Amino acid sequence: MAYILTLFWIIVAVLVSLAAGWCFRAALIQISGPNMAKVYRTAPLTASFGLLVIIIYILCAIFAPLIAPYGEAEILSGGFMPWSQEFWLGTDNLGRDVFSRLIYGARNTVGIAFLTTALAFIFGTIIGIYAALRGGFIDQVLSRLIDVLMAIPSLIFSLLMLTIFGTNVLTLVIVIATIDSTRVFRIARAVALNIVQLDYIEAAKLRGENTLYLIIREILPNAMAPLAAEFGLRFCFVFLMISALSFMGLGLQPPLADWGSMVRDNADLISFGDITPLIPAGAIALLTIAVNFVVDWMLHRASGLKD
Amino acid sequence: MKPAKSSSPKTKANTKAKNTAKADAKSDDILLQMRNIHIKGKSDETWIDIINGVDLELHRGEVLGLIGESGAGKSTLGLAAMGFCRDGCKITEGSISFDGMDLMQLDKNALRELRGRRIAYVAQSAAASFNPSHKLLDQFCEAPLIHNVMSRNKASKYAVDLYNRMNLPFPDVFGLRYPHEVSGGQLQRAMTAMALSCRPDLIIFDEPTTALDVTTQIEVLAAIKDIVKEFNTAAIYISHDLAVVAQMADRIKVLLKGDEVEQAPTEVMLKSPTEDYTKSLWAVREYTRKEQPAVKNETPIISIKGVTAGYHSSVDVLRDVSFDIHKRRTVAVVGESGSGKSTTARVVTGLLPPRIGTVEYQGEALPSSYQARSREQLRHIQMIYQMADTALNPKLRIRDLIARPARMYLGLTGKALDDRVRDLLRMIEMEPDQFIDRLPSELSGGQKQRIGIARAIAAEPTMIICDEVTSALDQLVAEGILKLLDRLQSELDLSYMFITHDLATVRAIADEVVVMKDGLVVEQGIKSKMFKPPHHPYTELLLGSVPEMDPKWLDKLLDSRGKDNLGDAAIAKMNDEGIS
Amino acid sequence: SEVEAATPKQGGRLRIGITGGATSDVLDPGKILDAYMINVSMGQVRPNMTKINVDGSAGGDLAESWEPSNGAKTWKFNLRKGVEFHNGKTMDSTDVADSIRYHTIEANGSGGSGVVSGIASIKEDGKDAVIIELNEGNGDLPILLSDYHLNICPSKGDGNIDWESGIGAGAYTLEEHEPGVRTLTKKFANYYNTGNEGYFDEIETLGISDPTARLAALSTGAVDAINNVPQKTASRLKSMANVKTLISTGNKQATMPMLCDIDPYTDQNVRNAMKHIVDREELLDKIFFGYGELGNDSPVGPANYFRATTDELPQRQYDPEKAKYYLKQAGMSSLSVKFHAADTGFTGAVDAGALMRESAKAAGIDIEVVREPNDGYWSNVWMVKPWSACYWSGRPTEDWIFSQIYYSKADWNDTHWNNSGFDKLLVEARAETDEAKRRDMYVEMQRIVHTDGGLILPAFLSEIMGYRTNISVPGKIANNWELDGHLCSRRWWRA
Amino acid sequence: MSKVITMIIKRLGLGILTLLLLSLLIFLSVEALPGDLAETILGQQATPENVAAIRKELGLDLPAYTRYINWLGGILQGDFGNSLALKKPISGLIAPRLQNTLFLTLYTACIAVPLALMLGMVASLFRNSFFDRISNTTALSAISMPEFFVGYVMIYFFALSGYFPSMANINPNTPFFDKLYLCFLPAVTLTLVVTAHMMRMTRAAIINVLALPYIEMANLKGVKPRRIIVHHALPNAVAPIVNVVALNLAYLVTGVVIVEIVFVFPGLGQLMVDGVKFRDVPVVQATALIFATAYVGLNLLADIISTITNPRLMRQR
Ligand SMILES: Nc1ncnc2c1ncn2[C@@H]1O[C@H](COP(=O)(O)OP(=O)(O)OP(=O)(O)O)[C@@H](O)[C@H]1O
Ligand SMILES: Nc1ncnc2c1ncn2[C@@H]1O[C@H](COP(=O)(O)OP(=O)(O)OP(=O)(O)O)[C@@H](O)[C@H]1O
Ligand SMILES: [Mg+2]
Ligand SMILES: [Mg+2]
Repeated sequence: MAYILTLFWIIVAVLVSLAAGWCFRAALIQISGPNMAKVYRTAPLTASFGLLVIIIYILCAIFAPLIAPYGEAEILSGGFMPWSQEFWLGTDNLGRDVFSRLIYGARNTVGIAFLTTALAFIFGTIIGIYAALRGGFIDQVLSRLIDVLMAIPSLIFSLLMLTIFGTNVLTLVIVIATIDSTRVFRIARAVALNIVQLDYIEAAKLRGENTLYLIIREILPNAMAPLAAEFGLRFCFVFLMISALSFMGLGLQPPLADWGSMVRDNADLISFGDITPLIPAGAIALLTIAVNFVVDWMLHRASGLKD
Repeated sequence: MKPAKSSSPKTKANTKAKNTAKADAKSDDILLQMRNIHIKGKSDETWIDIINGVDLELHRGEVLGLIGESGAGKSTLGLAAMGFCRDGCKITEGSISFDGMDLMQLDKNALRELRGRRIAYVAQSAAASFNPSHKLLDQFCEAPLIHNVMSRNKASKYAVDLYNRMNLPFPDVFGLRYPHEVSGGQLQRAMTAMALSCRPDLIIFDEPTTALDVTTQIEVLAAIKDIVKEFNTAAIYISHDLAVVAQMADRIKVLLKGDEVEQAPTEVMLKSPTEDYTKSLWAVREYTRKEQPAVKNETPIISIKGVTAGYHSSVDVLRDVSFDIHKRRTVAVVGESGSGKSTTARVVTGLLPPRIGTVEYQGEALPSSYQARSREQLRHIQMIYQMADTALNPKLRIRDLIARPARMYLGLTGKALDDRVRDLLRMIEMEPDQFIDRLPSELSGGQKQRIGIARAIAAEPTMIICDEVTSALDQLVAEGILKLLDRLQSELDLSYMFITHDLATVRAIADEVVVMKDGLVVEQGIKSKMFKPPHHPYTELLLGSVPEMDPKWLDKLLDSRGKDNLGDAAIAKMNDEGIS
Repeated sequence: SEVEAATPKQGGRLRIGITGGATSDVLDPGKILDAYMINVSMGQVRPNMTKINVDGSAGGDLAESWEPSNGAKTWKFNLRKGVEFHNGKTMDSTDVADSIRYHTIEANGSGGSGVVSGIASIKEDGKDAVIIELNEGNGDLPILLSDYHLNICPSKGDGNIDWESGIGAGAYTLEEHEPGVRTLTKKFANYYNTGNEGYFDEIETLGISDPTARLAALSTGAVDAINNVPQKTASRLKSMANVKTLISTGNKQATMPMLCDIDPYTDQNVRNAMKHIVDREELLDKIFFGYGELGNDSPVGPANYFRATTDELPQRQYDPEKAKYYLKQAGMSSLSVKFHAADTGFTGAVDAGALMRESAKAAGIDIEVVREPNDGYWSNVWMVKPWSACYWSGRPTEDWIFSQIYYSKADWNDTHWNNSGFDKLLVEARAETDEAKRRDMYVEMQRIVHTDGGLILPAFLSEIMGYRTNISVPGKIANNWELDGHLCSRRWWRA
Repeated sequence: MSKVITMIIKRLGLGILTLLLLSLLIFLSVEALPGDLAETILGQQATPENVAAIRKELGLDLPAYTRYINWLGGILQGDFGNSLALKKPISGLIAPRLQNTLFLTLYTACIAVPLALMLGMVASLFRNSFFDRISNTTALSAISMPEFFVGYVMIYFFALSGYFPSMANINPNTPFFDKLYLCFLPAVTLTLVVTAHMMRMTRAAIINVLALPYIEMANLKGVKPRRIIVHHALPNAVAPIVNVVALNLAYLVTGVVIVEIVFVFPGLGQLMVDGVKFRDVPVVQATALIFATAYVGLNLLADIISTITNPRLMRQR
């Protein structure tokens, strides 16, 4: 019976999501110019739902202090209050409001993940494209170096680095960005390899353009689609990395709320059938899925398949 | 002429009766009948018309030629004859009846049964249409096996038989090769053989020779013609080259933007086309420019001296190539694919430093690598590419594309730059206000090529290298480009190095011709001289391979040369005889 | 815990899921670090001369009895006769003397060197007795000898001991040993106390560091007993079927040492202010879930004999006003400090920081909680950062804990505290034999630490353990260590 | 064939270079870790004398480069050296762990790879259908959960109810079928973690190929959709798929520390983390080398497979 009920709620949730996606798409089409409206009209419901979720997250992140009923680290009551009018999702062991922390968590987690991923992409793409453009020896050397970095298990690599340089947000961001940029490098290089052999790059070279111009103006705009898709995925992996690190005691600094540590801190409750840790985990999962829905749509558009 | 609404099997006799009434004596053996076909395609979520109500009728054993410029809907119509629509297209109206069956009513499985077995397809690019992962023979046998027409054993034997007839080398083991292991011409013949594997009643040939060299083209044309006759297969032959269609088809249908322009038996169509559009197509082939007077002993703009070059560690691709390009003159470089034409251009631009030899600019040696050349040196030699699609950065607007060289080399900025861009656009006959802010993807092929030209002249060069600039274009559009180049040459005192494999183009615009083969210059000289015998045998072969507007041309050629002395085979024979 | 059936049953296997195992664990008694190896080595395989009884007193193990003389400076230990090592060799005084001496040799780098630092010499006295000379009198020596490093191993005869083989005189013989992962020991037939102790046939010790995994293992019956249940989940443990909870509150203590030689903690007023901004009740309640006892900024705990009563030393309360007052005394109106913590320090240390941060605001003190990596915490943070989190498993005697941590010259003086009056009292109390006087002295010392020291001690922590009902546990268990003083394999039996 | 052999030789050379650089990198980072084994062993009772004694005993007093070169020399003679902490040959320490890790990797691979390929192919066959979306969403949800969380959920559903053990404390002597049973939950957890990536790549790679002319040709020959996917698209999508599979298998060998902790699985990852914790440089080095070898080797294997399945590379004119 319980299973049937669960199934029922899952179906309801899916339908509600799709309906939300539909409404959001309709709204987007209404408010945007004719060009963009045409694009949005092609969006499947999943993608518009994804977009909606992403926008909600971004809003949460930006306006966290306005939305959250209580402060991030404010201790309000005894530990583990149940869900109530006052505390929507109850309180955590210290008596902090879980709902507020979830919202602040969006800011910290999404913010840091975004920063990290952006950094990784700036490093990774520029070096990757540079390697593809120069080819030959430089390419080999860079690729080997990256290979070396990739051959070290990322968790252990970050463990080493964080132990050496200490755990603070900055090192965390830089270390994860470094690890991630190796993956980005590979993709950027692969994509760029296909572009650098096109005639317009040859034409630009023959014109006497310098390398930076070639990378930024000629190659990068054309490598954007696959890179953007990768951005979505990498972005999600950064959360997971941060939460894995906080599992090992190396995550974000308290009292910053981040979803990874929120899952970690309450994870053992799940073995007693308590769903509290599911909420931040669900927040991560929802964003991942949302981002990937949008990415799928973008890739689909780029692939040229029409069915 | 609206078709009967009801086209269920029951009314078959009925339809037939109607047809009999309409058509001539041969009407009994009508194989394919398409009536009032409307096809729409989806682009950016809106449905646009691709075919607007075309009728098509084909008898058993008959070959119908379908011609029209790119995008006219030839392929779409050809595929519709198989009851097939590409992704994103749909047949909105009309009826297709094949051998009495209504293809519009058949379900997926029944259609699938038909395809490959009774109607086969030969695609434009065999190289892309063969699955690179499987051997030719396996791909040959696939259709007979899935349609249960023959056993694998029998199919293999049949393949060898067909390969033999198609004059393919070592027919016994030919099928054991992978697609990338055979030449383009052979691949195209193998594809034709594959289409025949189930002995279909109808074959659709979709531009089977467009991607090939003239020399190779003949080979394939001969094979197709032969086989179609032999098996008495009906065929739709799609092409944009009138001369080619003339060789193959009994009847020709001309399409323009999804509408039928006219249709007539081949002879009639060639002699007396009625529509203007058709006439203009015919006229293109006649365009020729006046030959420029020969120059006296002045220093050439570019002088290629004893250049030997190659890629990486491989053999020399160019061997001791030398020729000059003088001011205001067009030097056409011709030769089959792989003969080293583009490589020569790469040496001149400095992309490929030669192993031996130099390139001189106005008597003064240029650094061999472009990286070592000064901006001024780079500015003087500009290049226009064959594929306008890949030559223009799809993410930059026209304004930026054209402005870049002007800003770089001439230091123009702001208003001056904008004016210059507009001037250039006007020069290439494109209205600035309309085009300046577009992206390349918003232009047609010919327009893109014009932008490429504008970009080259924005640098105010003295010489432009044109690498197959018209090969990817329709004849009408190509003619426009040639005229434009011609005009710019006289206005701006340009020299051209014009690379092409199309002799008709050479005839149209060259002053001098350089014939290349296997990295060697086999013959060079003034155009008028080059088009008059006696020739070097290779030049002769090239010239002789250009199809003419005479439906009998191919037959005559085959008679005179023999089936075994075409294309690759002829070249191989020439090599054996040591003529180079 | 309840009173169990009086006659223990023989046989069966005990599977312990325990923390503190590491791949790099060695059998060298000097290198024993944590629960896993303590349980295996001291608890199962290689008992010491003495052990701590359930009531907290020192009892003989391989030593049968002892006599102090010369003002507790000279000690004679009579060894139990006929004790056999697992290899069949009979234990004699050489084995014992070499085993203790091992830790006094600097080159061996033993973790027990501190415990034996007071020993001037150790001599064999015939085959069955050893005589230990101390530098100065110490009535606690028998208790000191129960330290988990001081396992008795067979001597090699050349003054060295054979620890590599894992042979001891314990109730169980070492059969399989995968460091940090799994150890299997089997009942030793010739154990000296067979029949009264060591009822199981086999003990399987499994290293399970993840708390959730440990709980799951207990709940599914993959192990019979676990240690170190997080307080957070203790209440859920109670609701599990076939599982019972064991709680013992000993001297295990969460501490927050301030380094008294680093500003601002050089000022006693600042230290006092800091002590008043900690809401100990809230910490005990929220961080330790009530499993423990309130601390009073003195390391002497519930298992100690001379612990000051609340009359003698009133419980310090959360009082931001007082904190403000002390700050003013120090000439400050506000203060911002960093609290360095990791869960290695004590479980919940980081959260404790968060709570203190809130409670300190009222006194104008701003606490920044710095989360440090667990890895390398003890070398990089503890005793390095001016204010950090730490825990002590506690010591059975006042002298031991004071001299190890609060004596100005102690190696582990983690508050960098130097109080000459305290130091003087410490030496005097050690030699004092009059119990009443001794008590006064220890209470006074507790007061000094309480008022002047750099120690904030919010709570003494309970050990929470769980065991399955197929195991029987004696009515009273030791509280010096978890798992019945780590002697569970000797004292428990199969139900 | 010779082409493959030259490629293998070339890649092996590069692989060895990678390993060399990597060992240097790891060595330097472990050197850079604050504290050393001596301090760690002594923990709270480190005194300068104690520490110096242990350092000397462990050879930590030698300069770093000497230690590195000694270590490298040892490796070249097939000797991984001794663990500093255990003073025992590392090979003996690693062998059973490596065996365990490989077992779990293979076990997971046997479930995950066929599953991912199957799902990917079916999803590409019914692309944008309900099935496609459901499998995609499920897969994404699985990867978006932190690994330890997936592990806990598994324990909650399958271990606490008694179907499977929550601990996978196997050793090389455990009978094979017991191993299968004991490692079921970790294998399923890891499957959930890696399947999505492989499945999505399979789907994407196949769909990418589906736009090519030879697929249209196959359609026009009357080939059934299923055969088109399996026979025409898949062979041409092998390269990207194999690469992703290799990457994920490498991850299974190297990246499962967390799953090891949750399921009490004695694998290599835990060994390395302990090595880092105790600053046991030789152990860290040896495990890092094994991981890197797995990574390099699997990538090489992927390249070999994509080469030999690609006739264009195998049979060049
Ligand atoms: N899948 C499709 N979806 C939407 N529009 C399409 C599709 N395929 C082709 N079209 C459009 O249909 C028109 C006719 O295309 P078709 O390929 O039939 O032309 P064609 O005459 O064969 O040209 P070409 O000589 O270039 O092969 C073109 O404008 C093209 O853009
Ligand atoms: N980048 C390259 N690396 C190695 N070999 C090359 C490269 N580009 C061309 N070649 C080889 O050099 C030879 C000459 O090629 P080139 O492109 O100059 O021929 P082409 O006459 O321009 O032919 P087409 O008409 O097909 O453009 C060919 O055999 C070709 O395979
Ligand atoms: Mg076409
Ligand atoms: Mg070329």
